[in-house]
Amino acid sequence: MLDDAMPTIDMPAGPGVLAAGSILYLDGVTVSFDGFRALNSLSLVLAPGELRTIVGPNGAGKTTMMDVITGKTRPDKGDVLFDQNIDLTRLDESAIATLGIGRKFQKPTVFEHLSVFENLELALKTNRSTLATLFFRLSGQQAEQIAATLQRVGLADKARQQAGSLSHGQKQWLEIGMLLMQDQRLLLLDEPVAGMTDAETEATAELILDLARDKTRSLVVVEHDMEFVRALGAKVTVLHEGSVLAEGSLDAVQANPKVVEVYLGR
Amino acid sequence: MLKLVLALVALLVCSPAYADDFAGAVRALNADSFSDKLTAADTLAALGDGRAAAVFEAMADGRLYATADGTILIEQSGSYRDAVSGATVAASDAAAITVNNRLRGALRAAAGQLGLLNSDPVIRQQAAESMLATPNPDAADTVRKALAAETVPAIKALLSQAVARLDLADSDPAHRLSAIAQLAASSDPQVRGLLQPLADGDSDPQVKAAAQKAVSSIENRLGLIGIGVNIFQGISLGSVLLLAAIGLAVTFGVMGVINMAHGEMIMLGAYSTFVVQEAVRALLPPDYFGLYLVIAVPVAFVVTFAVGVLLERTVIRFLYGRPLETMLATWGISLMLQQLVRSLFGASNREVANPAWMTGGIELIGGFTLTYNRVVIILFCLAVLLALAAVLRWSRFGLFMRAVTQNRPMASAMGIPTGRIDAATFGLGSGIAGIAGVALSQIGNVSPNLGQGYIVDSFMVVVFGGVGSLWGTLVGALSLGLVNKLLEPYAGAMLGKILVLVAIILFIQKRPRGLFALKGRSVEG
Amino acid sequence: MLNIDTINLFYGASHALRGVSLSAQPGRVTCVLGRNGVGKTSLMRAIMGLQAVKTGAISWEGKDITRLSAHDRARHGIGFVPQGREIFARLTVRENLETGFAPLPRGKRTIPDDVFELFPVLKTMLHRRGGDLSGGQQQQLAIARALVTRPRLLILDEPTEGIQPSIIKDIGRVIRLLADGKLAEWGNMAVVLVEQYFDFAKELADDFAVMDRGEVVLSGQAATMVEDDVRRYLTV
Amino acid sequence: ADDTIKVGVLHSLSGTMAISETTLKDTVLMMVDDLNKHGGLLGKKVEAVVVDPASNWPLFAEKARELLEKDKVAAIFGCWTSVSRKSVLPVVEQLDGLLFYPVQYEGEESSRNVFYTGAAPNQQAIPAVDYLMSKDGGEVKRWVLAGTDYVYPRTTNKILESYLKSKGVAADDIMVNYTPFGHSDWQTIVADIKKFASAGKKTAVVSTINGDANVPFYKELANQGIKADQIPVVAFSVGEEELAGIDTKNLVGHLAAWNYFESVKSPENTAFIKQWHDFTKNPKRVTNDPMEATYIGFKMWTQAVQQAGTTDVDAVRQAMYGQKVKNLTGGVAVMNTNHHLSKPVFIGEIQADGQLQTVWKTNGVIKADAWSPYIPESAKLTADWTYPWVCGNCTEPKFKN
Amino acid sequence: MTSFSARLLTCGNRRLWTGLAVGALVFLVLVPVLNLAVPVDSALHLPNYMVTLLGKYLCYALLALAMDLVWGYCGVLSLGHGAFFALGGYAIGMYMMRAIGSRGVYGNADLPDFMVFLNWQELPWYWFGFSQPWFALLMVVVIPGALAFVFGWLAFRSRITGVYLSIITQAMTYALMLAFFRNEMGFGGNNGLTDFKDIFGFDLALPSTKMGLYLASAVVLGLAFLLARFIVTSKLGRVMMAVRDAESRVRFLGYSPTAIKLFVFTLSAMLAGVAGALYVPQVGIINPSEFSPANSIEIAIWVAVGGRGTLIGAILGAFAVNGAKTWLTGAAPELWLFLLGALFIIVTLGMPKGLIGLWAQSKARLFRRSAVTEEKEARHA
Ligand SMILES: Nc1ncnc2c1ncn2[C@@H]1O[C@H](COP(=O)(O)OP(=O)(O)OP(=O)(O)O)[C@@H](O)[C@H]1O
Ligand SMILES: Nc1ncnc2c1ncn2[C@@H]1O[C@H](COP(=O)(O)OP(=O)(O)OP(=O)(O)O)[C@@H](O)[C@H]1O
Ligand SMILES: [Mg+2]
Ligand SMILES: [Mg+2]
Repeated sequence: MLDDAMPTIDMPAGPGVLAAGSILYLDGVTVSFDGFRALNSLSLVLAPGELRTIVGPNGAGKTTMMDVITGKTRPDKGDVLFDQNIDLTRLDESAIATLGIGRKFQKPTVFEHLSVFENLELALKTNRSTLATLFFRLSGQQAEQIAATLQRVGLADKARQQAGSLSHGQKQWLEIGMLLMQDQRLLLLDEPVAGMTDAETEATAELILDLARDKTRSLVVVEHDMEFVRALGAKVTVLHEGSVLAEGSLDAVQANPKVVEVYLGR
Repeated sequence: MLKLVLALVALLVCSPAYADDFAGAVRALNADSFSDKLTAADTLAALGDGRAAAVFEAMADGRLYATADGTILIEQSGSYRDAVSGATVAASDAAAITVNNRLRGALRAAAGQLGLLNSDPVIRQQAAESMLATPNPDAADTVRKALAAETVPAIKALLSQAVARLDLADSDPAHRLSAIAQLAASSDPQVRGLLQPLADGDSDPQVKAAAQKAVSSIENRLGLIGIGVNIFQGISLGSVLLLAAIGLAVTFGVMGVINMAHGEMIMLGAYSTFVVQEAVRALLPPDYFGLYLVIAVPVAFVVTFAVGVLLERTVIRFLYGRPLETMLATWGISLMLQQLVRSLFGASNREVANPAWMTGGIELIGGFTLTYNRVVIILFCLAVLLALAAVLRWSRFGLFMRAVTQNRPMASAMGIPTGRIDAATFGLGSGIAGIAGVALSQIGNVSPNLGQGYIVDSFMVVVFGGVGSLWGTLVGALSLGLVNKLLEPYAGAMLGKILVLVAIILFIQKRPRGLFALKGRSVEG
Repeated sequence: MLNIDTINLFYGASHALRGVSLSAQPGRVTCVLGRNGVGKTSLMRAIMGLQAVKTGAISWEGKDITRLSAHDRARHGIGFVPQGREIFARLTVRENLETGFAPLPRGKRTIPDDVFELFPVLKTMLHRRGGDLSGGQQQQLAIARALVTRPRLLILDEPTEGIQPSIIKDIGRVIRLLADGKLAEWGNMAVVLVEQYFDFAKELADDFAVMDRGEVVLSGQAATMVEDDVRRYLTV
Repeated sequence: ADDTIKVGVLHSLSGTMAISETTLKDTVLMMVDDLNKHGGLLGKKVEAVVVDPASNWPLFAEKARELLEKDKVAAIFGCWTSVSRKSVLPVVEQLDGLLFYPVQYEGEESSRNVFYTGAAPNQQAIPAVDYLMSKDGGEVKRWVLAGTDYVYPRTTNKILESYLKSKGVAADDIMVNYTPFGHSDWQTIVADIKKFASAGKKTAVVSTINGDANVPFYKELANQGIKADQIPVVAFSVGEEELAGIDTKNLVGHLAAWNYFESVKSPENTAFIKQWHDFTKNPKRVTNDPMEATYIGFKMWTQAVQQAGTTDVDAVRQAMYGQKVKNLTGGVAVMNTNHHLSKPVFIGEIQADGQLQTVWKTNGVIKADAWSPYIPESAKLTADWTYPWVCGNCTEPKFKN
Repeated sequence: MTSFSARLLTCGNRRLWTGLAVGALVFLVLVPVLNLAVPVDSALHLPNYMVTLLGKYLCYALLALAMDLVWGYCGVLSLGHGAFFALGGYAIGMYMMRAIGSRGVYGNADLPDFMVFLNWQELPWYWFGFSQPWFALLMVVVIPGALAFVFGWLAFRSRITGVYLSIITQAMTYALMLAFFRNEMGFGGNNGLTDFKDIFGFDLALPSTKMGLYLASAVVLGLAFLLARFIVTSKLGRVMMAVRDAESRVRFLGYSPTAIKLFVFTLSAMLAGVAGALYVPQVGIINPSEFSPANSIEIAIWVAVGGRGTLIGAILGAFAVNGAKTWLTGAAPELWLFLLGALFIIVTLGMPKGLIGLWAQSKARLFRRSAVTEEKEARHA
């Protein structure tokens, strides 16, 4: 009784055709703040199992797009569909997360007063209802899973430390770790390598490719680091002033004079 | 009373009485019992001596004194003169002649009637106004006479109104009818009161119908006026709430300190007012007494500013970033300040008088009195709010203040002296609470608990308006005041207040961050 | 010049800086490198005076500033671009910039035009609240804000984080110009730069220092720097 | 130790009620001081144990228990509000202590462990209304009963309503209004009173407004220009102490009904006022009715202890009945077997200096009714703690043989 | 449910169980023995009034525990918890009023005294049922729980947080206070409910009844502590703390902070109601001043003084502050506000983690623990 209602499944008539076969479908999404259009009729389709990188100038609307997908911001108009037919604009954050969409924030946000271990434990994929959480007991297998993740994000020796005392980069890693624990179908990563050394950037790219390999989950990665984007080797979408400016392989995009002008610079 | 009237009628006919009689009659006022005094007053009035008016007024005001040898003196702002000769005298042993309400009423009426016949139009006007305010059937003849003799149109109008009111009781239906016609345009509840018995059951059906019509038209007008009055009262209550909350809008709204000692700052301001008042009473001549309030404003500000700075430097600054701990500490401070004031000034209420320019009010239509102290407070509170808004918005200090409270370490790294700004900000908030205390001392009591009465309302206003928004505080306070006052006539004071609270609870559901909430990423942090 | 002499810094019981020494000279860019969590930010905060050091001394322009408060250091010409932007979220962009007037004498309280030339987006957003800006925009604002104080020592903690490539290039150019004293509004500046992005750092640095576990393990002039040695400390 | 007799002082020294109660604590201390100067009681020194129940009702009970059980006081002087008394009542009854309660209250109570030295409604409200209906009082025809919403005003107004009706006042001519504690915005209500009074009949306000709310009420009255000779206000909870906190220049002529005024001239009162000024070292401190009630209660208790030769509660209680103490205003107060006093009643007008000037007083004393005859259920009850009744609320005596 | 008891048994370590046993020994054995078995004139005798006093503190401690659960662990600072306490108290008070029967001063078996002299003709409908003890006991938890549920559902659903929530809870208790002050409400107005004679057939005037109430309070507190302990050591406890630190982040993990807060808030209100129900028969009066906002603030203060976010801390705080109040109002009636005020300031400045933190600090000094583990200690103690 205390739990949120299960997400309702909605069958919109119009966009159904294009949305067919997509895991994420954005069409004509517009968001404005006091008259300023942060997203301007943005459209984007993501196939299941796809890895997509998104770049674009500061303020292009990348983070806002993620806000819209995860239910943090309600679009003024436009369709946002998950898994072909679930209307995300009607659901709240926790319902969307339960559906299988996970997110890493641009500014790392972790639970500062909990330990690194506990942060991961909370992210662990389990029944989210209040009573189930109350009676939850960590199984041996789950503990191992956490330990493995700790290892993977390089925080094994900090497991008992409070997350608040981590350095900036360590928090980035912890966030990634939390994302891994959730085992979601769609992962949104906002600037995952900001503030990481080159070596760490490589490791992260490795990790992401790893996640994308078995095609069971889709990933959207936002990043300004071109080398990292290159390492991912995925299709690139360039956003500018709230809508798509260009789309294609990295090389194609880099050759686009408009992209060079507004984003890459000479 | 009848005797008095007869005497007055006689007065109009006969020549002025003799001075000796006057002196004797005045002396007789110092009788032992109230009824003897009443007789003496009647006798004096019967003499019809113009000097008697001053004696009556003085007596009604309790300014009539008798010396041990029976000389009667009139006191006027500290000096005494002989009631008969008018000579200024020293009065070391004079005792006030006591009066009671009945006597006081009779004296005022007598003075008023004498005043109607005075040669000074100002006095006549006053007398006519008081005659309107308290119609006195016994004085009917006098009023009629005075009306006949009157030349000044304004006074004439007043007197004819008064005559019309008296005519309502006339035995001739035609007179009654014309009186009703004259009074039907009035908006005075008293007139309605006078017409009501005619409307209820006048023997003459025509009069009855006319009275009923007049009553209902007056009632309509009174209803409209009533709404206006409610709105004024609402704004006035809102301004009190606002005044109490402005300081908190700084310490809590801007700084984020859950300042439970805010009420005590108001209290300190009120006590500063008290101290200034006592000093002015002791040091300046009585004519300058009204100035004390003007002096009290800066004094209260300085005192509470200093206390605020002291508290910030010794306690609060160690607690930034821990808002809930500040709640605990300021609660402790508030207990200590209450006890401090209790030890210094005693537990009971202190008297803070309204200066003359804030006493009373002007009677507007419909029996509504626009009281000066309310008007002054409304204006004062708007002035304070505007000044504060200007400081916050446009001054360098205001900018630094906001920067420091949003991100203290970064502000420091920008070169802003955070310690000084913090102290000054808390001081400012406290100082404003202090001057609010000056104003609030004018309408409420000054006691060690004074602050406790305002703290809940203040937080309610700031939060309802939206923390951090001065305009929110303004609109919040005024709307709470208005809603409260519009509900009160229907629901009563108690239920009205409950309903307002419930309304706040429900309203916040719609706007979880208050009326004037900031939106966007910047607040989600 | 800035001189840091064997400082030690603790968070509670954990020892974050262990006997760190470093110097930075006007006209030169000093780059601090190191993996996550080795203490770079802690060092910058110590220079700015936002974190007290337990032992050791910091002097600037010949004056011992170890015990000065942050705002006094700002008055002595130290400007700071923190990691994580630290924008005043509820001040407008203009007001954010104006906080930089605090250490300036009356006559100098203006926002240099060069700032807007460098970050044109700020000019169009002067009335937007700082907290509403996108991450990269905030980062630009943070740099601009530090420049308004006309620092003689500029501390930049990962200034390129979250910024689009074209502007990163601009920032690089400006840092160079600032260090060389080529911009009229600012004299010849000492720059301390924390950077993860090795190529960017290499291009700009005159001097460098590599940190590991709270210690400076490698330092010297950029010209003498051996890339592989440095890279060794940057890999896990 | 055995050479002292302890008395408890249970008055709030902090919180909302401190405004009124602190004075009574000082009064008891003064009386104790005086008693000790004159050789104490039964050859022993009397010691006052002061505690602060802080205007917190459960704390009253806790402190009363502590005084009786831990400090073993012989009697407690204390309480102001009815609810504090109600809170203490079970404690004193259970532990068989003695409480002297010095404040005017709504009646409807008679406990064998409490002596009520303040006025009952028939010693305050009824005479005041009688006065206002008289020629001297202005022959009032229309009544506003304004009070704070709690038991004392509710009960008093009920009694008054039924009394007024018995005197032929129509229901239309009575307006009843209740406000919350500490009500501070009186604009609407004062305007309503003016409106009610504009009906052409002489109108008066009977105020049972309590505590803090009075100051803003009177300020609003003054500012809206309500004069005592037009609409007099008679109050039962406003005395010299309260008036000291109000600027009374514009309130001259409004009334109060009490059993004591500081302005009443009598040798006892002069001595009492002097003693008070000396004790508080403040020549401006005023005296008031609850102080006199405390004075009478304390005197009666010392006399009863002396008469009984012990502080034993049963013996003292027995000795209390019929105990006489000279009123400060002349005449003699007598403790009746219903645990209430017979006292004179005064009506006074407020003066510019904050004093109350007697304009009317009873010829002799009035005996307090513990149970009001104007409340049907209460009219049946009798309070008499002596043989054959021995009961606070019975319809027939306990002993019938 | 077996998993529940298993979890319950394992939710604490050995130290916890020893602590609990010692507590039980002191409160359930030592106090009665010192009061009943030790002769009255012995120095060790515990006087009756101390038993009542301790009983009262136990109720306050239960209230503080309830508060700590929502505030300390979930970050919901309720400034209206006094209302739930008072409602529980009124529920049991109404039962005790009905139990007086015809023994009231007016001898009216159908109506309580205060209704008789205000001329009420019949019992209002909401008084029905309260003559049954089981119904009253049910209402002790149902009324506060229902109010908290409805209120919380409205508030948490609208994402009212922080000080906005605190202030509307304050508005709630303030409105209730004014409502209960109204004599028309039929709850005795300002005087509230008094003159209780007995509870469940036991004469309230008897020391043995008082001892029984005291023991009941101690047992209930112990059980409530175990329940709270079970919750905060569960994963839900950690989610609660996460909600406290970063509520919106919790949402993105798929938890519903609304449901979690509603659960804890309602449970806490029920515990507060139980505390009130144990309190009223012990002090013998319940009146609207229990609803006053200041009372609710004080509850938060007990918790903060003891140590927010630690269960023992909350209990300790309730005992410490109320003990200090009892002692100081008697020992220094004119100065106690200074002393109590100073205590609050000293605690906040000198002991940021409350009294319990002081203990942890001194222990840490002994063992030279790191700052981080120290904080964890404080949280889990
Ligand atoms: N609440 C708001 N009010 C006003 N403007 C806003 C608000 N939120 C976002 N914006 C504006 O919307 C635009 C898009 O912001 P967004 O954060 O989505 O950009 P981004 O693509 O993530 O940029 P970056 O690469 O810098 O992170 C920016 O120009 C920003 O200033
Ligand atoms: N407030 C703090 N409390 C306790 N420990 C801290 C705190 N801040 C940082 N630390 C610890 O100090 C060490 C150095 O942190 P610092 O932030 O200086 O690293 P950094 O080199 O800037 O890392 P990054 O590249 O990730 O920004 C880290 O191990 C971190 O866990
Ligand atoms: Mg972004
Ligand atoms: Mg760093």
